[in-house]
Amino acid sequence: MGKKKCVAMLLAGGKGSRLSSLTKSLAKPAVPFGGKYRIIDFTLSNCTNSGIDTVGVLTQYQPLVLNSYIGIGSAWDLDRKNGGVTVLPPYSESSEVKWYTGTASAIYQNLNYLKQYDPEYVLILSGDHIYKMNYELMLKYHIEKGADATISVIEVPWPEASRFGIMYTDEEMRVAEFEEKPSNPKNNLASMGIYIFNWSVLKEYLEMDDRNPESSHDFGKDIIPLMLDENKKLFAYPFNGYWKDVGTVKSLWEANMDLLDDECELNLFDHDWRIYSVNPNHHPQYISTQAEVVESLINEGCRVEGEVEKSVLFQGVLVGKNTVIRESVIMPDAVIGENVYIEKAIVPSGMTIPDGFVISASEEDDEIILITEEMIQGIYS
Amino acid sequence: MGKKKCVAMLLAGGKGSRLSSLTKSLAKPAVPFGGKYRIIDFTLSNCTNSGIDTVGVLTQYQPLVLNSYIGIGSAWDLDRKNGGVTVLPPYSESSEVKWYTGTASAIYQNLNYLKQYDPEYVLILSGDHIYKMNYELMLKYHIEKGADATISVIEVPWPEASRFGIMYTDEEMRVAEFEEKPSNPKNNLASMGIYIFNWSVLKEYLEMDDRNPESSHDFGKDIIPLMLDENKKLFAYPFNGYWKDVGTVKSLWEANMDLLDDECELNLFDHDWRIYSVNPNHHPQYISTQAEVVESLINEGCRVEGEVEKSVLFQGVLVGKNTVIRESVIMPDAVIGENVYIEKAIVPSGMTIPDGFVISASEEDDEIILITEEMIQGIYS
Amino acid sequence: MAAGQLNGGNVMKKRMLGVIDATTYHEDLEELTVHRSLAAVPFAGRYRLIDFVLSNMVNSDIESVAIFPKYQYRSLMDHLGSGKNWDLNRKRDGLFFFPSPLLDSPSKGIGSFNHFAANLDYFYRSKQEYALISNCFTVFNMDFRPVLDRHIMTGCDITVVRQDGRSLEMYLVKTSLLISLIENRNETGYTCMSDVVTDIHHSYTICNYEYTGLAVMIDSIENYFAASIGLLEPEAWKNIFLRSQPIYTKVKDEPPTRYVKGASAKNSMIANGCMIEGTVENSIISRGVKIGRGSVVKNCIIMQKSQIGENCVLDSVILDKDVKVESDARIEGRSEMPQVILKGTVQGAMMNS
Amino acid sequence: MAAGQLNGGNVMKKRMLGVIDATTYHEDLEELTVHRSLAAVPFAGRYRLIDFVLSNMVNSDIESVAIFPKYQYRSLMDHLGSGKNWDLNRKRDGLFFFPSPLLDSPSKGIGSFNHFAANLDYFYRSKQEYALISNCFTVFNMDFRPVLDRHIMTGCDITVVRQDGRSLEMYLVKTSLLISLIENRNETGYTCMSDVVTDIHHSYTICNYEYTGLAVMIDSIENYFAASIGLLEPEAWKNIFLRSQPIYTKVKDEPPTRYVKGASAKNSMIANGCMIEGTVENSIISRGVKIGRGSVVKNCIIMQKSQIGENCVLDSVILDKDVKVESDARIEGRSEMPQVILKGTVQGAMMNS
Repeated sequence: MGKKKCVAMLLAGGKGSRLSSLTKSLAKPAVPFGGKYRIIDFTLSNCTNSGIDTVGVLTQYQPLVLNSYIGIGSAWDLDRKNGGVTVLPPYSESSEVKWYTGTASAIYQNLNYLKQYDPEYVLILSGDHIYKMNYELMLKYHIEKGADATISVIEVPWPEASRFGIMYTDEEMRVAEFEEKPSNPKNNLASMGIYIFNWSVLKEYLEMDDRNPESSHDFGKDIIPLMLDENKKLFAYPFNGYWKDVGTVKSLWEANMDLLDDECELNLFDHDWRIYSVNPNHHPQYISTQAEVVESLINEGCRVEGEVEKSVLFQGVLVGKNTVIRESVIMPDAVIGENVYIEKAIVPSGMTIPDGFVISASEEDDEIILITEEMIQGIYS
Repeated sequence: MGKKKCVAMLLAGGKGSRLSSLTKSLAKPAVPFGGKYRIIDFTLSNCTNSGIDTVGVLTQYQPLVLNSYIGIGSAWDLDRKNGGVTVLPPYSESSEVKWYTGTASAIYQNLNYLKQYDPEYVLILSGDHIYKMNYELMLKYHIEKGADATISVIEVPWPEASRFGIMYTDEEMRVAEFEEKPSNPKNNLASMGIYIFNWSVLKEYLEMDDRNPESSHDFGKDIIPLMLDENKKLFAYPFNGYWKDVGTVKSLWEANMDLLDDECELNLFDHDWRIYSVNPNHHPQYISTQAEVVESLINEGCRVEGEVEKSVLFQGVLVGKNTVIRESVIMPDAVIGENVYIEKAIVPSGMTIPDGFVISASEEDDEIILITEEMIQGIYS
Repeated sequence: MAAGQLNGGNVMKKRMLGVIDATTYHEDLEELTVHRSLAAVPFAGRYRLIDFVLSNMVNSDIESVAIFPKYQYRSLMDHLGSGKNWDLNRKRDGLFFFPSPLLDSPSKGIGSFNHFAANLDYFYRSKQEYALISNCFTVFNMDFRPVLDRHIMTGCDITVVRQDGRSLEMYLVKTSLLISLIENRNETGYTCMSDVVTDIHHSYTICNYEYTGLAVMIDSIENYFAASIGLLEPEAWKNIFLRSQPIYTKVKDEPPTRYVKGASAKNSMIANGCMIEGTVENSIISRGVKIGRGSVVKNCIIMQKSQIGENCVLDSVILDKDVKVESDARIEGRSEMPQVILKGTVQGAMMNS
Repeated sequence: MAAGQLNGGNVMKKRMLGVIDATTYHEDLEELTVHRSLAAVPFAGRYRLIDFVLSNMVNSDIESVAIFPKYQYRSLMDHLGSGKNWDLNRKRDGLFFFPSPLLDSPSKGIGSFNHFAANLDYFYRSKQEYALISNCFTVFNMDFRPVLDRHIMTGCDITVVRQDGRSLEMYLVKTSLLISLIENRNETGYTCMSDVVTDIHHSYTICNYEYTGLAVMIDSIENYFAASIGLLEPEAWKNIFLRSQPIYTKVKDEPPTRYVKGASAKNSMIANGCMIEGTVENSIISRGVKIGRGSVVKNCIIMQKSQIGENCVLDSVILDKDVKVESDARIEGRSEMPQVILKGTVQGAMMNS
């Protein structure tokens, strides 16, 4: 393998428990988003658009869909002769499996993968976030600052700051202090979980961390604080675009709705920063004579005979006559019958909604409904 | 996924312990063979040449090399839109891994994979054997016999029969009895570990076997005997071509030497039944002015400046001046220095043999030497 | 039962070659075929005409397809690429492309023996026992396997696929017979398959296979337009787009189509990557089209990447690819004879006001 | 530091376009270029001439390469395919193939502006700041990155790669300058890069880059033969085949080469899939060649799939592809002027005895 300037390690083992039944048989990065994509498409597309052609994808929980989705990376132009995408599941030497116990231990167990490319820099990414970012600019910043490690940060609303890892920096953006989920945050600069390390520094700290039996082997909790203790040069890289952790049903729904907003910074139509995805073969969408489509995002393979308003329809969705879908997300191949009313809900992939089904959140309630088989059966039992 | 006539399930998790250091970081099906191939190339090429375009490859032990070698199956023309190769490692639902405990349980845990193709027939294969076989002819035989299951068998030398599963059949080749490694074999028809099942029958028996806490979940030990007990129609399919289980260092060496024999039935030069393999890019082999090459098989990327006799050289092997290599197998990218003498040995991939190194089996000894780092260091320490 | 042998079997072997004659030139389609061969004419929002016959072949277990193009075949080659989108990027068999070395005038019938003769090697090398020869400009979704079954059962020499008695210009023959027809073309005087089928002075048995599904041979702007808009009828739609027998085409990285506030769509077929801000009715919209605020597009076929400004009115118009219609423009054709706007042109508001 | 922005950076951005002029026709190589373009002439057992410059470009981080062929480019297209073997099967950038629409006589210099002009869009669309224009027939293994570094450092308008003062017909320019040279070709009268470089009546600064590695421009049968056999010298070999900068080519499914009892090979370069039963010396043997028992092949270049019978003697001969030499044949050329046997021919024992 030839030497590489920068190799990315993408942590894609997230269980995403708060996404409920959506992640029952899928890792979080494989959850559908935006009418056509899976969450991981954004990070993989960012890599290819940033000129990073070597990406190790660390899978763990329910990896089958993710593995076959990623394949050899052709969809993201990452099927490269030297480098490209490599899926790195936990593996067995002899007959015991080495399970990944933390973000840092996952990288540590794949040091051999990194060693074969002997990169100058390692970019650590998470496959859980929706955003467009040019990692090359962050790398340039990292080099210009002469940093040992650079952490991208974003200003979050003050009330939410206590949910994040918060950075305290000097005027030069050098990190002085880091607090994981502070109860009384003195700042609102949150870590996005995106790190660039000098390879030699990363190797040293991962090996040190591995020898520490007290460590939880996590970048935020262990590696970064240790580096700060030892006075390494850590810099924060301020990011000010669209960035969303779609960790809950509500935030997943919100991020989908964001795409229908003219003011939203997440433009899927930008040809200079395409979001790539596996393209299945579908016929064009068919909007029937009785249909009405307003303020929506609709993918190929759909057949709409009812009314769709402020909604996102993934490929292969059928919407029956006299049906109304409002402020909802309908995932791939769901079949919505006739005379159905769905409002502020998510319909999971492949689900069949029977004729006459009605569901909507109560007026005062701010929740989004994730429709389940039990709900449907409950109604008809 | 479209319905399929016949889907193959290839068991490729073999640890191959008797292959010693060759399988320390490789599953047995990934062991190099024949100057260019890996063992699994033969089974995968048989599939594609037999018109079987849907193959599930079940990996377990040290799967990384195998996974990235197989990729999406392009090398064997198995990168298909509907079907193709799918690598099926043990996976975790929630946070426990389901480990494959026997051949039958490995298939049982992947019933969902089979269900999506709803095949008429399932072909069970092992990735451990070297042979060329048209599975389509076996399937035709299976259909003509109206069998529930068909097991391919080969006549083995009588003294070896007790190492195999032995079949006893009537004149119509219907299996009456099956004995696993009998101490006193009354027959020499050995099972090759290749089965065709009617899908409905296979499903039924795998589910039955899974409920049996006494079962070791093995086709030979559990499923087949149970089917015979219940008077299912099992037929033996006699195969009379070249077939070799390269389970030991000696048999791996022998199978390589077979390729140098004009009489050997395993013809790699047959364009109508190609053995496909991942083709790395190498320059043509260079045979120098001082070199001598006799009765050998030599791959691209080699550079031979010494004498090579009755040997198999894989890609990228360098042979120094005044060196003699006789009746040996030199695996990929091994570097053999000058003034070396190697006889009846296997040199593993990437090993460097220092100048002046001499090794050969003693005259009376029938063993083949697998050269190890310890041997080399032992000599120079 | 010999078991060491490798050849034989047939349980799964594919037995038909596909041969697509892509040399046809229809003068009545000139406006759409200036820059592309007939086979590459866009259809139904994301397809090219050749996708239909090619997908039918693939769905009928045909694994080796030879395409014989002639004029302007660059866009056809770009579209087909390695054949990957049709699962025809194979090491053995797969997709073959044999452009005509002859620059003479188009031959009159489907299956030009002269053109095939220049590539006889392909037929000699092929192991498939039968060959299906087809034109490249029919919109249909047909399983060819029953044709083969019938052909074998009847023992005929040539089976012609017909609809209501009219030839659909698709022929099933043994590959060996096709080879001998090609080899003996000078002696027999037959230049193509229809010569053989219509001649009565030979001893070949000719049989017909009546196809009852939807099939439209595209040979004029009028029937191109009618067939396109006709696809909006649920009956036609269901006949062409079957989940079990998909029509494959080149896939592209386009986002889903977005309808903004104030947009409206009815009885239309719309591909991905479009931005709909106006009103669309009874139309076929291809990938990457933009329809501006206040614009009304009715009874139109809008091809890839065309951009329509604000407050335009388009009725019964075919916009070829990359057309730019400036704001406030008004373009109207007649339903029996739509107006065709040529590829890459700019239509100002003044031109038709 | 703005951080929401997406463009910019340059730490990893690739900055050169590759432009390969594959239109050259050398009359002195006629026997090898009847059925193929010069770029597709087989070399060194498994390569085609174009592999060298194309691999050099890829190894120099060039990710967008445009090839401009002219005559007989079918075999060149088959060889290059989707560009996958050179890692150029990309969604953005990658390999582009622009056959000349003009059937006039060959242009005299490398980088025909007329031919480029027909595909100006490619240059407009490309984001790479520099373009490297090269011929297609040089055997070498060269890193172009130092040329770019020097070009930027010196601030010259055009850098010409030279060896011992002689132009290797490779030019580095800003893409914008190349575009203006193409656009203004009628005003300036320059038809190709060498016109610009050799003219003294302009204000462009022309610099030279002296290349010290091995580089052979193949322009006659004599130097094709000498360069081929010359590769057997360890010095030459090591200059061309570097592990860190491999020469890529189309890979094939061939078994390793087999030497049977009685075979002998010395000082030769032999590709895969050969069956060697006789003696081979000072020769280059391509893939799938068979050399029968008792035959002696010396100082020869044997191309793909040629079959040599038993007890033949071949000395100083070039066998093109698919030649069949019958048993007991004797063919001898002179070392300074080898005999060329044309593709696909059969050589009987009587012909040369």
